[in-house]
Amino acid sequence: MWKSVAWDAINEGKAMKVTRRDLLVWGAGAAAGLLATPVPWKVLDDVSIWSQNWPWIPQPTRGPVEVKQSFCTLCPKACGLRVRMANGWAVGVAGSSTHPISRGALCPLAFAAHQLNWHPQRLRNVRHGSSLSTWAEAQSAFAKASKEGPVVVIDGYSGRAASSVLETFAGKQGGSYRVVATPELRAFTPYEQWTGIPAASLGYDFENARTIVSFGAPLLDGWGTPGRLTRLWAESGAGLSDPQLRLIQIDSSLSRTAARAWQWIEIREGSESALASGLAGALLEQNLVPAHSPVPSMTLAESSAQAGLSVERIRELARLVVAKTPALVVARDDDPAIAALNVLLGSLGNRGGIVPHSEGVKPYVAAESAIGNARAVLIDASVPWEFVPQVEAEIFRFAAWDGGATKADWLLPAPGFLEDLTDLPTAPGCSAQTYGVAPALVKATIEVQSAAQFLCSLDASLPTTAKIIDSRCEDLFRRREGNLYGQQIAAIDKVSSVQSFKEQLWKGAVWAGEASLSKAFACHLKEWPAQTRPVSAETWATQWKPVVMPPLASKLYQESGLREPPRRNA
Amino acid sequence: MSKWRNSFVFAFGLAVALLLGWVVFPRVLYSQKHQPLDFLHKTHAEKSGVADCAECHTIREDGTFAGLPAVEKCAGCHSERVGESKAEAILVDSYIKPGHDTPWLAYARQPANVWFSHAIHVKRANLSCTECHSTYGESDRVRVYEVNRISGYSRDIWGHSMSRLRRAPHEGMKMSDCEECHKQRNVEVGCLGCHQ
Amino acid sequence: MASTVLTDARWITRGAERISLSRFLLWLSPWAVLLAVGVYAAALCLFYGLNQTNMDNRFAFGLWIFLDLGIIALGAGAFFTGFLVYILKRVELKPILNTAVVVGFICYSGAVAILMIDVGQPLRAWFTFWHPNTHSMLTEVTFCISCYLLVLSLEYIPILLRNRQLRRLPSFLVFEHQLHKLVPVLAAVGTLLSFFHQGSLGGLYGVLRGRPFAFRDGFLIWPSTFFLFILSAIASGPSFLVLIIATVEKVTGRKLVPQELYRRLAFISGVLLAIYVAVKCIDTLVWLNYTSPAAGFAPWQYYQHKGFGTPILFAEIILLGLLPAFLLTFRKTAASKPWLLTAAAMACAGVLLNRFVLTVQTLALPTLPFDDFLQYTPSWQEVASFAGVIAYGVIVYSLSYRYLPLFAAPKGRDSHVSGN
Amino acid sequence: MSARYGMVIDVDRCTGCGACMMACAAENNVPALPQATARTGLTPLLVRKVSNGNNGETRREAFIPIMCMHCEHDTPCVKVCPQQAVEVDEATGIVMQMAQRCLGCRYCMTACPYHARYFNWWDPAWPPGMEKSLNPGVAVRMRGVVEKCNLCHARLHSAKEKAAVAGKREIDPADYVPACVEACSTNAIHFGDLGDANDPVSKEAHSPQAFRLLARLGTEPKLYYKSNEAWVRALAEPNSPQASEVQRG
Repeated sequence: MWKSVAWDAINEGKAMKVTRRDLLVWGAGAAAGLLATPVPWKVLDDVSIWSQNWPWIPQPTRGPVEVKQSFCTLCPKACGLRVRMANGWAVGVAGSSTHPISRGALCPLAFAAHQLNWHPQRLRNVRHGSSLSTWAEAQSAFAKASKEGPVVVIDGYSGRAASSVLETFAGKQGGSYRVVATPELRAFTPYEQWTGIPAASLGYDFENARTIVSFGAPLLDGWGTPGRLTRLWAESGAGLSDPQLRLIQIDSSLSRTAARAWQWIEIREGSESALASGLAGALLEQNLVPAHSPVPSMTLAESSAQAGLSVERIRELARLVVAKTPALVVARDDDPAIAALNVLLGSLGNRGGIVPHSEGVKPYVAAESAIGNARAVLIDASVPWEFVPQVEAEIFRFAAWDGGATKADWLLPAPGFLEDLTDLPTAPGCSAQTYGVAPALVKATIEVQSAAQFLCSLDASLPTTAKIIDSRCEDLFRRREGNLYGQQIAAIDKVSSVQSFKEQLWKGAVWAGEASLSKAFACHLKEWPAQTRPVSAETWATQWKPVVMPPLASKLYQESGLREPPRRNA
Repeated sequence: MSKWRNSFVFAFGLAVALLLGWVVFPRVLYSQKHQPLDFLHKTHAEKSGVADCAECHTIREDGTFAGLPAVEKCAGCHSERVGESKAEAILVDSYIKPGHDTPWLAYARQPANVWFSHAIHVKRANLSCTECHSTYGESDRVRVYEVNRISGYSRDIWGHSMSRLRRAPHEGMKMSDCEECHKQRNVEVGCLGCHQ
Repeated sequence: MASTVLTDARWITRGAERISLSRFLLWLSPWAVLLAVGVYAAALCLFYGLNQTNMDNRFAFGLWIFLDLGIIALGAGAFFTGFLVYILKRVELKPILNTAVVVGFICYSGAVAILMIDVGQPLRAWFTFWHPNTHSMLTEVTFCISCYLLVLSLEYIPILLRNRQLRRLPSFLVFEHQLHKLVPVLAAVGTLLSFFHQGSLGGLYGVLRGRPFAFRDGFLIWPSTFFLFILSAIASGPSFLVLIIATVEKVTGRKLVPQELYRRLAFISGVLLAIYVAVKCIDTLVWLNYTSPAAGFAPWQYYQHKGFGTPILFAEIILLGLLPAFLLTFRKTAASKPWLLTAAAMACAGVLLNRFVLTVQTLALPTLPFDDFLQYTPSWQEVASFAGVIAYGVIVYSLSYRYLPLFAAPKGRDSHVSGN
Repeated sequence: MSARYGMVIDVDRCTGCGACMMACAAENNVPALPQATARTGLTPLLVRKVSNGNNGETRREAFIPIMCMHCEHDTPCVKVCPQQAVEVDEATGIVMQMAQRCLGCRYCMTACPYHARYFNWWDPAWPPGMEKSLNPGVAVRMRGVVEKCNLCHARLHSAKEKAAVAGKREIDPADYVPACVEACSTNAIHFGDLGDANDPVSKEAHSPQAFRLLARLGTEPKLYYKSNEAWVRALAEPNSPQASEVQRG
């Protein structure tokens, strides 16, 4: 039968031309056939799979994942980190719960700090003025300048091994070493002036305080080592009508700290100093504190008028401050009138007050933007971008990220997050001395040098950061004090050798001494400090040292209204 | 005879479509790639005494699967050329000496959105490697790696059979294959049990 | 000369008078431009993604869904007329059947096209058929709408094949005759499908337990909006047909259907609208007094936002519901063309308002006590792609009107119905 | 393995710092795009600011983290998804969103009373090189799909794998802690098994200070909040006095 069909078809093919209908019928056959092939179904499937794996969607790296202990090196608060690494790259950051001060907490930005090394504003090249340059040229320019005149070295994170390199260089060269301190550290300068104890060796004994009066210090919002105070606040009855730790926030607006504090005292903006004097007057007037103190020149009425609080309200506040002791006053900055309140309350050198934690710390010389006579200025990468020296000198500025237009003759790319070996001295405000080492966990993808490395490469006689860290570790071990917080907490006596001590430190353990209350100190004011100028309100972004924020931070201010957008640099 | 003619033309169209769909299409859909060198599972198993797949394809301590071994593993025996084969020369000169990982093409690699735990399947469920990978571990040649031009998947995911109707016992690694096996063994997992 | 060569007389139904081709093209050209802009906007959305729209995470549905729901409701005239003619044997409606089918086809194909742009991953949309979630109203909608679009296409083909040239193809004719026999069956299937998807479109919002403004109690698995949507769709469908036919008559300057037919459609629309309003009133009262408070939401909360107060409820039920129902049913108003058209327009507007309230207001209203009442303005891409659908509708209808015997009855049959 | 994972969030302890949001986004490879806004962004975990409505010194503010509440009953999103891209996992109680199955119809977003679902309006993108910092355990979602909190399922995967290697069937609870819980600097977020009566979280959920948002909708969310302050607890109800005063977070 099939034969005859074919035969007929062939015969007809001879006789007939292909008609339009043939084409249609052929098409119908082909269409029917196609449905019986994998073509439509497989293409449909593959196209959807393609849409699930679009080649332009980035893929995470593959490879073994390991977790390393380290520290956040972006600001002097020295929080402990657990860094997840894959393929040599940091792929996740979390707080290290074994760290005795930060206790597993981090500021929001740290959680995306591992993205910073890839930030579009990463400084990738040596820049001289507006043109690209090389490390060799920068080195010869700096060598020439340092031969010709004094070099001022500016550091934003004092006390590190690298700081020691900078300071040694400045000393040898005949220049000077200056520090741009954090507000937390600056707040101790009045005490340094009154007692001679260096600011960097003082700390707050929050753990034993029962009332904390904050004059605008954002205590619950990134102030100090974030985890320390927030955890303490949370654990001592946050939200209760009578918590174990009373946090009284004096603030001109309902800041994050004011919103969550036990009490918020609303005052006029910039009147913190005036209120401090008024409060001192009210404390003395009501005999709430021993009377051997100079009386503020400002009357209660003047203070009341400036702060916008009634006299009775200030008296009430005074009673509140001493209702539950020890009481501790925290200033946002170095306002001596606020600092003097602590003298009045007797909290200096006492339990729950301001205590010294370490010895051998040198007082720092604060950097002013007006720098005197200098041939060159070398600015470390830790210096906030807002610091702009006003001086006719050649400026060599190290930075991991480009903060935009700021006067600097040389911009030198510094190591980014976890790209450099550094040590971590005690964070400002801590009541105990701590020490940690953060090795370079991630390799830099560009050619970078820290200021210390730069100087060491110029002057071989300078000790390297690694050497200084080594000797610091040995010194600490020899002191046989304090504990080592690693996988477990171990008293330093239990650590067998200096080698093991060093190894553990390099693996992210942190050494912490004990608050040395035995070295209590007294302080008597001769006269009540004059009022200082009001400090403008700080935003959360200015507490962040790097000039850029990780892109993910936009979740907080752009993709939500949780926080105000960061101030842009001019 | 117009009725016959219609049928014939229809059948002709049908035949052309079937031919294109079943014979030409699979060849067009997949592009072929070759492994960087001829790796012989059989030789390693028989001559070098590598008895267990896990010796090279290890499950790490944290449970993750190392997959294809890094070049250091090969360097353990092949730090210098062992034998005269071309593959040996490529391995030692192009990868081991410069320390580059061999760019193997993984036949059975699932896409990034799949989370397949070898640890759970091998250690907890006690499945043998051949359960999914068949006897590839005994092969004496490297296969050509075929990649789907549209989806980018290895052909092993769909399986060699285009219709998926008459497949070899362990052919195919599509989600439906996973589901089938799970159903057989009465193991229920939600979407995110296997996706990430 | 070009003007003599360019003619389409061969394609126009014998005996039908149509404007010259050049005038026809002139009429089409602005619509074609609009369609082109719409296609461009849609292409932008498909290529770059839905960031081209102004929708956001709260306003996850926007203009498109509102108008889709709207045109699908108005397109209900297609299935309902078929239902009346073939199932209830109301043969007097037969002259408008073709128009009803074409309008229905336009509405549904347009809505499906917009839906394909509206989903973020159209390439994976077929997963609904492969891995359907049978509990989802959207699954029901997807299945019924795609099936019904198929039905509409099958209903449209016989009309298409009545074209003077196309009917010459003998095999096509055979096909057409066979298909024609199927039409009553198709009408029945279409009715069933339509009842379900109109209903599930209403159910789409009525099941949203998390949106107490839309959530309704109901019967078995169907919330009350399921039934309300069916009612309002079949009530407004005939009104929409009245508007369309009147517009076509106006544009072409021809009398296409007897005045009596208008009145007939108006009456059907009016009666159904009255039933709808009655049911809607009961539903609203139950919702205000029972359903919403049970979910913890006091009904006054919904109507405290500017521009979305109780007047909107009044407009939806009384002004654009009860009032047109009266106007459409009363012999006196229905006999007057201006009144009739106004009433029909009001009925359509009422249904559109209902769809607007259910889609847009539901999403705009806060649920959490610290939520905002949000507003949203569609982007030009959203507006343009929808305008493109309208242009597409006008073009398809114009072409159908010009080349297909939409109103004239086919030779030999049905001439007793069409009258002239 | 059978659990009903849930959380109790101590609102009194939340300082609104946003660490949880950052940790969540970093853990789950959520892109941060320059064009994204508060209405089009991706914040699977979103901390919102609320107030007691007062002005002056009596004003109180609090912060409420909002994420997928993993509703147990009549789960609104699961019910509406046309192609089973959302499901409640029987073994864990986690409401799972499958980006690869999702067609991007966004019906689930209209169904969610908590606005805890987010649409990928754009293709995800990172500055060049930054893709190396992505978490290897989580696939990046493409544009046109919905995403939300999956309770850091990558961490559950790791925990399961770790258990399998150790030859255990049950995971160690210490191995499965979502990123937000781990990140909270005040330990305000407590995570645990609500099905286990001995779990501290389960006990906390039954304390008189505990409440759930919009509980009367009847969806049985597994995310509890707690506060000692009455005005915060009043936020559970849509008719609370704060309803008129709107705080966008």
